[in-house]
Amino acid sequence: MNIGVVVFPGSNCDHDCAHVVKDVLGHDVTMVWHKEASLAGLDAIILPGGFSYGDYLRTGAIARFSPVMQAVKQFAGDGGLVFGICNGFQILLEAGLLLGAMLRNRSLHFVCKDVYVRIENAATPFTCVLKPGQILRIPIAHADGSYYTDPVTLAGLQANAQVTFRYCTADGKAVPEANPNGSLDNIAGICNAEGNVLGMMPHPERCVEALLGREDGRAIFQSMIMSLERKKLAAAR
Amino acid sequence: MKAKIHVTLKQGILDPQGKAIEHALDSLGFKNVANVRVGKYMELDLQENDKGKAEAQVKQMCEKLLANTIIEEYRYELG
Amino acid sequence: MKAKIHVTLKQGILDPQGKAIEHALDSLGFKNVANVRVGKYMELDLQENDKGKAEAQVKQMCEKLLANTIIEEYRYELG
Amino acid sequence: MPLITKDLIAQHNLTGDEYNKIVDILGREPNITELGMFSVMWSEHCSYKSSRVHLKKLPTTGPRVVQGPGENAGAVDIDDGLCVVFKMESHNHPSFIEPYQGAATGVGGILRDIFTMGARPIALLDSLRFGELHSPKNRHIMKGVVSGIAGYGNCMGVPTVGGEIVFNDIYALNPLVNVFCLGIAKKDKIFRGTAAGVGNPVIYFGSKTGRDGIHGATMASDSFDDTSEQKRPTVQVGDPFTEKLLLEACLELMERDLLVGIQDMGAAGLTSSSCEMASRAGNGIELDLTVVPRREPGMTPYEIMLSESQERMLMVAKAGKEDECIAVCRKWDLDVAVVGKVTADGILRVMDQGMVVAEIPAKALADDGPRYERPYQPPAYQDMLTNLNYDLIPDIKDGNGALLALLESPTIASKRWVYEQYDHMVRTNTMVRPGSDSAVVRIKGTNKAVAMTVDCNSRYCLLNPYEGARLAVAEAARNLVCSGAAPIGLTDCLNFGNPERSDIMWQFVMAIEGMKDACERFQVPIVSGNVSFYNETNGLSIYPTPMLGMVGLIEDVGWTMTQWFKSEGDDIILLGTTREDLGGSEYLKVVQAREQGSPPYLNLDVEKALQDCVLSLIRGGLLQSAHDCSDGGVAVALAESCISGSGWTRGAVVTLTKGRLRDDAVLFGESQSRVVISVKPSQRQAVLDHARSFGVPADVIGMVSGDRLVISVRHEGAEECLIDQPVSELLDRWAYAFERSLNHV
Ligand SMILES: Nc1ncnc2c1ncn2[C@@H]1O[C@H](COP(=O)(O)OP(=O)(O)O)[C@@H](O)[C@H]1O
Ligand SMILES: [Mg+2]
Repeated sequence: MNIGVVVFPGSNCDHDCAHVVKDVLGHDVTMVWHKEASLAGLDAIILPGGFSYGDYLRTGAIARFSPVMQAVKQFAGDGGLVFGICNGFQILLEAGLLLGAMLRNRSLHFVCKDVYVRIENAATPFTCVLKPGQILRIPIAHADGSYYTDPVTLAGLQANAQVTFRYCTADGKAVPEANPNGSLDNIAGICNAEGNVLGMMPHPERCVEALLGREDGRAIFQSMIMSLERKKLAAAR
Repeated sequence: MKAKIHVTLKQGILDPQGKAIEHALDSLGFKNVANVRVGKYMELDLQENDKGKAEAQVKQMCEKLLANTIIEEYRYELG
Repeated sequence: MKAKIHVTLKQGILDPQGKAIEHALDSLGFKNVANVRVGKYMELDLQENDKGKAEAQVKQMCEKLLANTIIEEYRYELG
Repeated sequence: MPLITKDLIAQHNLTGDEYNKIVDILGREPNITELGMFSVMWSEHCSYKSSRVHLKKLPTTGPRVVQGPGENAGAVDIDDGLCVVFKMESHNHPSFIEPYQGAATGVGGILRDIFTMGARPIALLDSLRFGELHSPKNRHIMKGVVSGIAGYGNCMGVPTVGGEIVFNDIYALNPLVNVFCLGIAKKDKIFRGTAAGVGNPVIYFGSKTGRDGIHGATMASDSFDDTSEQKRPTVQVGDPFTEKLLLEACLELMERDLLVGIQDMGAAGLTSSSCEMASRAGNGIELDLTVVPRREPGMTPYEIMLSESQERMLMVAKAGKEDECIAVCRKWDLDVAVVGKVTADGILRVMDQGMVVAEIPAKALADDGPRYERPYQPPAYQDMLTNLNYDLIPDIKDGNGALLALLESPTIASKRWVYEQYDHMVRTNTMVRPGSDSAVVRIKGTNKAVAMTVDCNSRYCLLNPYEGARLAVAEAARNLVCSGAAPIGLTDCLNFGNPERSDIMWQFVMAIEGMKDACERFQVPIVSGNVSFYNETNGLSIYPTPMLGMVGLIEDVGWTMTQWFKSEGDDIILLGTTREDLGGSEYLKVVQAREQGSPPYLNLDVEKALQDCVLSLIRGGLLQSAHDCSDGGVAVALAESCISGSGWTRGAVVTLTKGRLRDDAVLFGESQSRVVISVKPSQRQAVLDHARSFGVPADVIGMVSGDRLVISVRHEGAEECLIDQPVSELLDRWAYAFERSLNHV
C-alpha cells in the first residue's frame, strides 16, 4: 500500500505516522505537502496530529483551507480512506468532513496520558480487526479535545453507529470519571456515515511498539491496511 | 475602515474558561460576580470605503474563518 | 450591572495570533485586510448598583486577574 | 544623536573603566548604537566576565566529545555516525516578570541552540525552582511557567520527557527556570556559527524584528529591586508556530549543500549573532539594516541591533546559493532577506540608509570583553549553617507520619500534575516516561537509547558548595546508571547570586571545583553550559544552584531499567552503606523545619564502584528494578518503588539494620552511593556475588509482597516496626499532594 501523510505547517506527528506505516508495518509512505492539489496514486490519507498554523485561531480552522483539503474532500467523496488523528480529527471537523466541533478541555489544560477507549463500532475500515466492546489503552495529548455537537446531530451519530470510540474505565465503563476532557457522551472518535472517514483524539501511532510500552494502537492501522487489501482484491475480481 | 469583531460561545455551551475565571474572582474576594463568559475579540483594518461591501466581507470572514458557527456566534461593528 | 471587558496586547508586543489570522485571510482572498490584532472579550454580571463602586471593582479585577498588565491593556464598559 | 554622558554609560551597565576600554578599542568615542552593542556584548550574560577564568578549569574533553563549550551547544559521539547535541539554558529573570512568556521563550531559545547545530531536537527537560506553594504569588508563577513550557514545547512537537521541581521560599522572588534540550545529528553534518569565506552573503530569516526584549541581556545581568517592574517592556512573546517553521526550514537548508555557518539570534540578537560568527572565523561582516524585516515603523539602528525578538536566525550562505536559501525560507512562510556579506577586515560594520551607523572590530565585541577575577571568601555565616547539634533534635517517634509528610511535600510528591501538561510522547521515542530516575528515549534506526536527567540539591550546595556540586554530579550519574545508561556527557546551568559579592563568588568557585573533581573521577566531560548570576532580590540571594543535565548512553535498548517494583515475591536488596547523614536532608526540613548541617558524605571511588556495579548488574539481566536513594532516604525510595509504576502498585516488607544509627537516619538519612534494587529470588545469589566482586556492600532487606509497606529496624536481635502503611495511602498522599496544595487557597 501507499499511504499519504499530509504535512501542514505545524504538523508534528507526521513523522510518527510515517514511521508506523513504513518501519513498523512495512508499507510505502508519501509525505504530502499541504499545497499539493492531487492525491493520485495514494491508497489512504492520514491527517496527523500537531498544531497546524499554531492552532492560533481554533484548532484546525486555518488548515482546512489548505489546497490539499480540496483533494482530501474529493478523495473521501470517492470512497477513499481518510484518517484524522488529534489535530487531524480537528481539521476534519472544521472542514465539515465529520460532524461536530471541538471545545477546550474541561480542565483548560493540555493533557498527555494514557486513556482507555472502547470500540463502539468494529465494522468500520479502521476497526475491522477489533471486536465490539474491546478496550484499548492509548495515549491522548491535546488541549482541545472536548467533542461537541447539537442534540439532533448526536442522535444521528448514535443511530448510524458513527460513534466509533468512547472513553471508558479500564473495565470498559463509559462513565464521567473516565472522560479526560469533557467530551459529549464520552466520544473519543467518530466516523462519517459511509465509514470511510474517521477522526479520533487518542494517538494510536504512539502505541504500536512493545519497546515503548504497549501495542494497542497497532490494530487500528492493521484494520486500515486490511480494508485496503480487501478493496484491492475486490477490484481485481 | 476598522472592523471590530466579537466571537463568543453560543448560549447553552459550557464555557469552562468563564467558569474558571468566575471561580478565581470569587477566591480573590469578588463574591458578587456571576455569569462570566469569555470570548475572542478581533480588530482589523479593511481597505474598503463602501460600508455595504465592507460589511459583506466581514460577514464572510466570520462565517468562513473567524467563527465556528456550530459552537460560536459572532457580531461586528464597522467604523 | 453588566461589565464588558476587552483585553488586548499592548502596542509593540508581538501578536502571533493576529499574524496567523491575517495570513489566513490573505490566502482566502481577503487581500485588503491589515493590522489584525486578537484579544480577549469578557462579560460578567456584577451585583452592584452603585456605578462608581462597580467601576472600581472591575478595574481591580482587570489589574489583578483578567489582564496581564505586563503585556496587555484593558478597557471596560458598564451598563 | 544623544551625547554619551556618564548617566548614559551607567544606564548601560558599563563601568568607567569598561567605557575607557571601548574608547581605546575604537580610538574614539562610541556613538549610541555602538555603546548599546558593547553594553549587551560585554554584559555578564553574554561575556561571562566574572565566570570565565573559573569555567576554564572544567574538564571538557574526552574520546566521545565532538564539540565542547564555545558553540551554540555541545556534541557527543554515540557511534553509528550519530551524535547527541545538548545544552541547558536559564530564563530566570524573564520568568519572574512574566511567567508564561518567560518560560515559553526560554524553551524557544534552547531549541534554537540545538537545531542551529544541525540537530533535530528530540527531548526537553525542565528544572524549576519556586517559592513554597502556600503563597498565591508562588502558585501563580509556577502555573504560568508550567503552561509556558507546555505551550511552546507541545506546539513544537518536542517531548518534555523529564525534569525536576523544588520548592523553597528562597526562590520566591527569584524563581529558576532552566531548560535542557537534546537533539540528534549526523556526526559529519554538524553546523557551526562561523562567517567563513569573504564575500559570502549573510542572510536573515525567521520572524520580523520588533522592539521587544531590547536589553534582555543587560537585564539578565542585573539584580532585581523594587523598580524592576519598570523594566517590563522588555518582555518578549514567543511564537512556537513560527519556530516550528524555522526548525523545519533550517533542517531543510542543512540537508542541502548551501550553508557555511548559522547561528540563532538569542540574547543581544543581531549584534551577538553577527559579531560572534565573524569573530570565530577571524572575519568581518557588513550589515545593511535598511533591508532587515521589521514589525514596526521608525525603528532606530540601536533598536534593530539590540532587539531580542524571538524566532530569528542568521546564516552565512555559500556565494551564489542565496536564491536557493531564500526559496526554502519562503516555502516555510518565513521572512528572509540578504542583509550583508562577509568581509576580510575583521570589522562589524553596520549600515543604514547608506550611512555607516556602527563600526567595531568583531573580535573586540565578541571576545575581548572585560574579564574579572573577583575576590572570593567564605561568608561568616557558613559555620552557623553547618554546625548542628543533633543531640538537640529528638529522634523520630512517628515513622508513619514522617513518611507521609515527606511523600506529600511538593518537592518529593509526584509531579504528574506538571508532566501531564507536557506532551512527553510525541516523536514516538519515549521508552521511560517522566516518573523514573531518568527519562529514556530510543534512537530510531539504531538499537540504542539515551537517558537524561537534571539534578541539583541546592540545599547541599548552600551548606557546602564544593560538596554540593560533587553530590549533584554523583546523583545525576547515579540516576542515569539506575536506568541502564553509561554517563557520556554533561551540560550545566550555574544559577547564583551577585558575583560582585565575595561570599557568592566563593560559592561559585567552590561549586566549580566540586564539579571538576567529580567529573574527572567519573570521566564525564562538560560540553556546554550557561551561567546565570544576579539571582538576587533586595539583597537576598538564592541558594547556589549549579544545575546539571547529564546524558547517558544505553547501547542496547534491552538494558533499559525502571525504578518501580515489578513482581510479587522479588527480593529487595539495598546496595551501599547507610551512615548518619541527616545534614541538609529533606527530612530535617520537612519534619524538623531545619535547613542545616553538613551535606552527606561522598567518596567518589565508592560511588564509582557502586555505579559500575549497578550498570553491570543491569547489563547482565539480573535486575527487576533499580532506584537510587536521594531526597527522603531509603524509606522514600522504597515507597516510590512501591507506588510509581504506571497503573499498578506493589507492597514491600523490609527490615533495615540499625547498628548505632538513629532511627531517623536509618529511614530518612540521605547517605550517598545507595541504590534499592529488586531481583528474582532465583538470581539473588548471583546478584550478591556480583556486588561483592565490585566491593559494594549488599544486604537483602526484604521482599516485594502484599499491599502494605512495612519497614522495621533491627538492633542487636530486636526488631521494631517503624512504618506500616497501606500502599494505597502512600499513593494517595504522593500522587495528589500537588493538586491539593494548588487548590488549597
Ligand atoms: N518539572 C518537571 N517536568 C517533567 N518531569 C518532571 C518534572 N519534575 C519532576 N519530573 C519527573 O518526576 C520524576 C521524579 O523526579 P525527582 O524526584 O526529581 O527524581 P530524582 O530524585 O530521581 O532526580 C522524574 O522522572 C522526573 O523526570
Ligand atoms: Mg533518582
